[in-house]
Amino acid sequence: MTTSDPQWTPDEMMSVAASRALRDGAVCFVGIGLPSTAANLARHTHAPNLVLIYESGTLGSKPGVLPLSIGDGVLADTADAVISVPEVFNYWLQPGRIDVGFLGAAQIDRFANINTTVIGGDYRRPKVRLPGAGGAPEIAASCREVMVVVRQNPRTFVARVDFITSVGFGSGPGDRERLGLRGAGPRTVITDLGILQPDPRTCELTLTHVHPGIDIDTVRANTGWDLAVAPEVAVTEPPTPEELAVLRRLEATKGGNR
Amino acid sequence: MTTSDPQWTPDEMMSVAASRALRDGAVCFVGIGLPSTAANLARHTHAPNLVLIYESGTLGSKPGVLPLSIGDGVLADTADAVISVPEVFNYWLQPGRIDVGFLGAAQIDRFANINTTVIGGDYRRPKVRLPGAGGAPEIAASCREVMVVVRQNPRTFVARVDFITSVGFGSGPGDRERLGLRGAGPRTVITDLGILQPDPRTCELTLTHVHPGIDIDTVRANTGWDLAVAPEVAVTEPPTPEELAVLRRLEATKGGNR
Amino acid sequence: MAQIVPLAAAVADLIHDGDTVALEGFTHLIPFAAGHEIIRQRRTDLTLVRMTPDVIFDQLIGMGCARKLVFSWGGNPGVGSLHRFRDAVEAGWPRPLELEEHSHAGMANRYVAGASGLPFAVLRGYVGTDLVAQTSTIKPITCPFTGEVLTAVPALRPDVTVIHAQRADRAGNVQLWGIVGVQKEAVLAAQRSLVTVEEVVDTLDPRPGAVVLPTWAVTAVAVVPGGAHPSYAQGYSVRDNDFYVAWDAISRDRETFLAWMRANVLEVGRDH
Amino acid sequence: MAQIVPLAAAVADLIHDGDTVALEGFTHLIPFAAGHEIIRQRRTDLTLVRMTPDVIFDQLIGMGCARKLVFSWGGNPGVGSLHRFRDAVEAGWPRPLELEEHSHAGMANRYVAGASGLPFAVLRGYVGTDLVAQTSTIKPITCPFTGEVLTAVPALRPDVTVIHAQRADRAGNVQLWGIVGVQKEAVLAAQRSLVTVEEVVDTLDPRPGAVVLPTWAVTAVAVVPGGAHPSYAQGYSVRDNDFYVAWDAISRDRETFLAWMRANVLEVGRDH
Repeated sequence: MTTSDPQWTPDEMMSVAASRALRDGAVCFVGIGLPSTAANLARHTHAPNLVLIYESGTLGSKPGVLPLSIGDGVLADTADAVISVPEVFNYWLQPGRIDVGFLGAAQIDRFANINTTVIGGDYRRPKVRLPGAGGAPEIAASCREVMVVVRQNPRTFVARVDFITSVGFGSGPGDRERLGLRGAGPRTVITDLGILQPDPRTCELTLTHVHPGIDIDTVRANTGWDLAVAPEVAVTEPPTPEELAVLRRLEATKGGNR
Repeated sequence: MTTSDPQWTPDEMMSVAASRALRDGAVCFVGIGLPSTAANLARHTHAPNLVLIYESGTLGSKPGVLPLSIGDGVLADTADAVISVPEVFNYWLQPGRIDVGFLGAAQIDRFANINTTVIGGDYRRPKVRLPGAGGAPEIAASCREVMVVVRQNPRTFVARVDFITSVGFGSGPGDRERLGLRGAGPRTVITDLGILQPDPRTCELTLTHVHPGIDIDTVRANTGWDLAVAPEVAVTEPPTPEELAVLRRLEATKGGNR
Repeated sequence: MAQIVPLAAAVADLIHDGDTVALEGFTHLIPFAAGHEIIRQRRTDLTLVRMTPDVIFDQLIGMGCARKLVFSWGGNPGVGSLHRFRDAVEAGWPRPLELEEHSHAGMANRYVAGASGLPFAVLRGYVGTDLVAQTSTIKPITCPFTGEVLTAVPALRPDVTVIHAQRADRAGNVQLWGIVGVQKEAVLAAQRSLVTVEEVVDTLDPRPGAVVLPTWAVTAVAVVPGGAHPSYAQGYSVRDNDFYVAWDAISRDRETFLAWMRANVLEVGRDH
Repeated sequence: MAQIVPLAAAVADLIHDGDTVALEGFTHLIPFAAGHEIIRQRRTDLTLVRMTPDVIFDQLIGMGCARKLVFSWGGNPGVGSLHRFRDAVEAGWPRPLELEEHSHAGMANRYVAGASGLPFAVLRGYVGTDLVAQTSTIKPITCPFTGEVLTAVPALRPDVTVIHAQRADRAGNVQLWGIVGVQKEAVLAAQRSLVTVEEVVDTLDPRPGAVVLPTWAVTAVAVVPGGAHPSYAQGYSVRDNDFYVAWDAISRDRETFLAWMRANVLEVGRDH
């Protein structure tokens, strides 16, 4: 769906861009899949002190390989502490101790609300039944900020999600405060085409960066609403050879046991 | 205050009687002091499978010596599991998993209510400030049954406690149910003079046993209310030589480290 | 005191048609063998409970054991969809599946409330999501001190909880370590419990991070080496990630699924 | 990230007059040295918080550091009364002591609520006791699902929590084991935290039953070997039960107490 420099794939650009958004030393609640890839890439490049928390109860995991699941043994083996699942949600996530919550999405809308529950039809008899909420609603509510990593296309980027599994900015400004959500919400949405950030005034996702080789119209065409675009859209720095090398080494280990 | 057979002290008779009241295999929440002595005596005599739980978070402690405090290292070293203090109260005591709660008392009244808070004066400026509740209120509420071990005299056995720290039978029949307390409450009060049990109809503590050498009038004289006496008052079996030997060996270790 | 019994006997004894049954395990220590035995014994009308229903729940649902699912995330971890779960929800095959859907935080707290003998738990959760309208077991509650409105969820109280653990001693004390998930809470919340273990040992020497469930808090222990496969038991096996990937193809088609279940579950005496 | 700093500097920096200060430790790992430093720095008007105020609280109260005590059991464990605590309550010496009195179950749950970022906790407790009339932080709460009435207590949110632990690594990660009490919850409930440790090591190798507090959840670590004496640090020291017995005589008389504090706390540079 997009042109891509022969030197890297759009997914690689997305993972690299997401990893760069994580500052060293941040405490990061990591979902499996794209978020886990990006967080581990960051830890192996510019952010060696990034603290990874997985909802299976591993605090400070330092996997040398990419886990396939959120509960692979390597996450426990390399953790500073393994705690119970109730504890990870109650003592660590809920009080707002986590800097960055890192989520994926099946659908995301104009106000960065996320759907991972059902698509189409009725909730009781949907067209597509997705896995559901998992930890996401409370990650979206309680982390100091949320980053979303998701491939961009019109089926995923919809004007209004079919089901709000995790609240972004609800229906606009003031909604998070009204709902009592204490984190700042999704500050950054990183896709295979570019980077979107909420407009500080309208809370609407706004294109701020395109990845190299992607033009704004391509992003627009892959967004299911009339996409707001920042006055100046930057071009993401391409992946460095080191970033690509580390990412490919990590991807090659994915799901390998230990 | 009482005659005693030269072969044992009243305190020894009390500890032996209390230990006998614990059936093998029971799960027992143990307070420090007299209850701990009796429970460990039971474990070293007829009840080797008695499960001791201390509120410091040790499940299944098997101390070879008597601990001085509720948190001596020997309790953790010999436990099946050491858990947090919130867990011991929330997961183990509160749901009613404990067969026997074993309490002491500074004052106990006709309806087996217990005071360990203040004596005399006002709560804010009492004559005697006692340590307070500790785990006792919820032990008294939630254990399947409660045993109390306490030396008997008119200052301790009072018609009405100055402060209800832990509820026995409140002001009489039906009170526990009314208050929503789920355990059966104090079934046995063991003193240095005899054994008292609540009358099934009136809930009033009633003398059912006297220890060898103690007469009923002596117990009456050491009770601060008009003591009910069972139609037939049994005489406790005297301590066996083995019970005394084990008890004295344990007492000699008290507070010894490991 | 937990009895050490054969798996088939334990399932026959403890799990009945119509029961509410939690099988817990967070990627690690998932009680697959016990789930297979439930399928072999043709239990039906179960209300199945689990935070992360994965392949074993896909199998139970696809074989028609479940009337209802109480859950917070139903997927094939790291792979994608659970096709049998989807087929039940989207097409009612082999029978309609009622859902009671929560978030992880809510489910974890529901088990905590169950383990704690409380009727409900309080959390910051669900506010603003569409789950609130679909799930009757999510309600607001007001702090009596601050007036703040939070969320209440009712305790989970399964008839039976089934888990897999590394080992037990001869008295039936159970020990598990690694990612311990919500298993302690799930066992303590239940009326009855069944723990399959890799082995029975003389002494449970202490392990870092280990959870111990005393024998008097467990109903039955069954020795089933490899009983978590394709999940794993830290210190005994590694996760069979290839199986999880392969399940995607096996489970997409009803007939392929049924054939696999016949060959690999129904027609084997017991697992492994 | 926790800073590793000298004890005196940490107390000067983190604990201010009028603060609410929890010093936790359940018989094991009681932060005596930190308490002595608070006394030496003449902190005053503190609201002291602890489930089991024992000898170190007797000393803090007797030296006039405390305006208020939030607690559930104030005694000399295994010995008897705390005479300075009694003198403050019964006679207002050296100053009146306001009490906020709970049970252990209530205090433990108040810390849990604080650690969990909730304004209150729910438990089965206090019902029928005279504590309810004396303590305004005990209120009824109704289950929104069953209508059952339970008890609510508000979260504890100390300005500072002080604990003692066996060790930290150079990054400031803290590890404690043995009887771990309510220390994790007390640290996580507080705005700031100070952990004294027996030693700093290169690597926190895993220990059975150990609790790890990551450096990013702790404010300051101070190396104070023996800093729990006369309490103990499992693996490093044993409880000095003789001292607890001796304290009874030292603390009965105001002048004897003051002389002891002068000689053993005020006039020594720092503990041990």
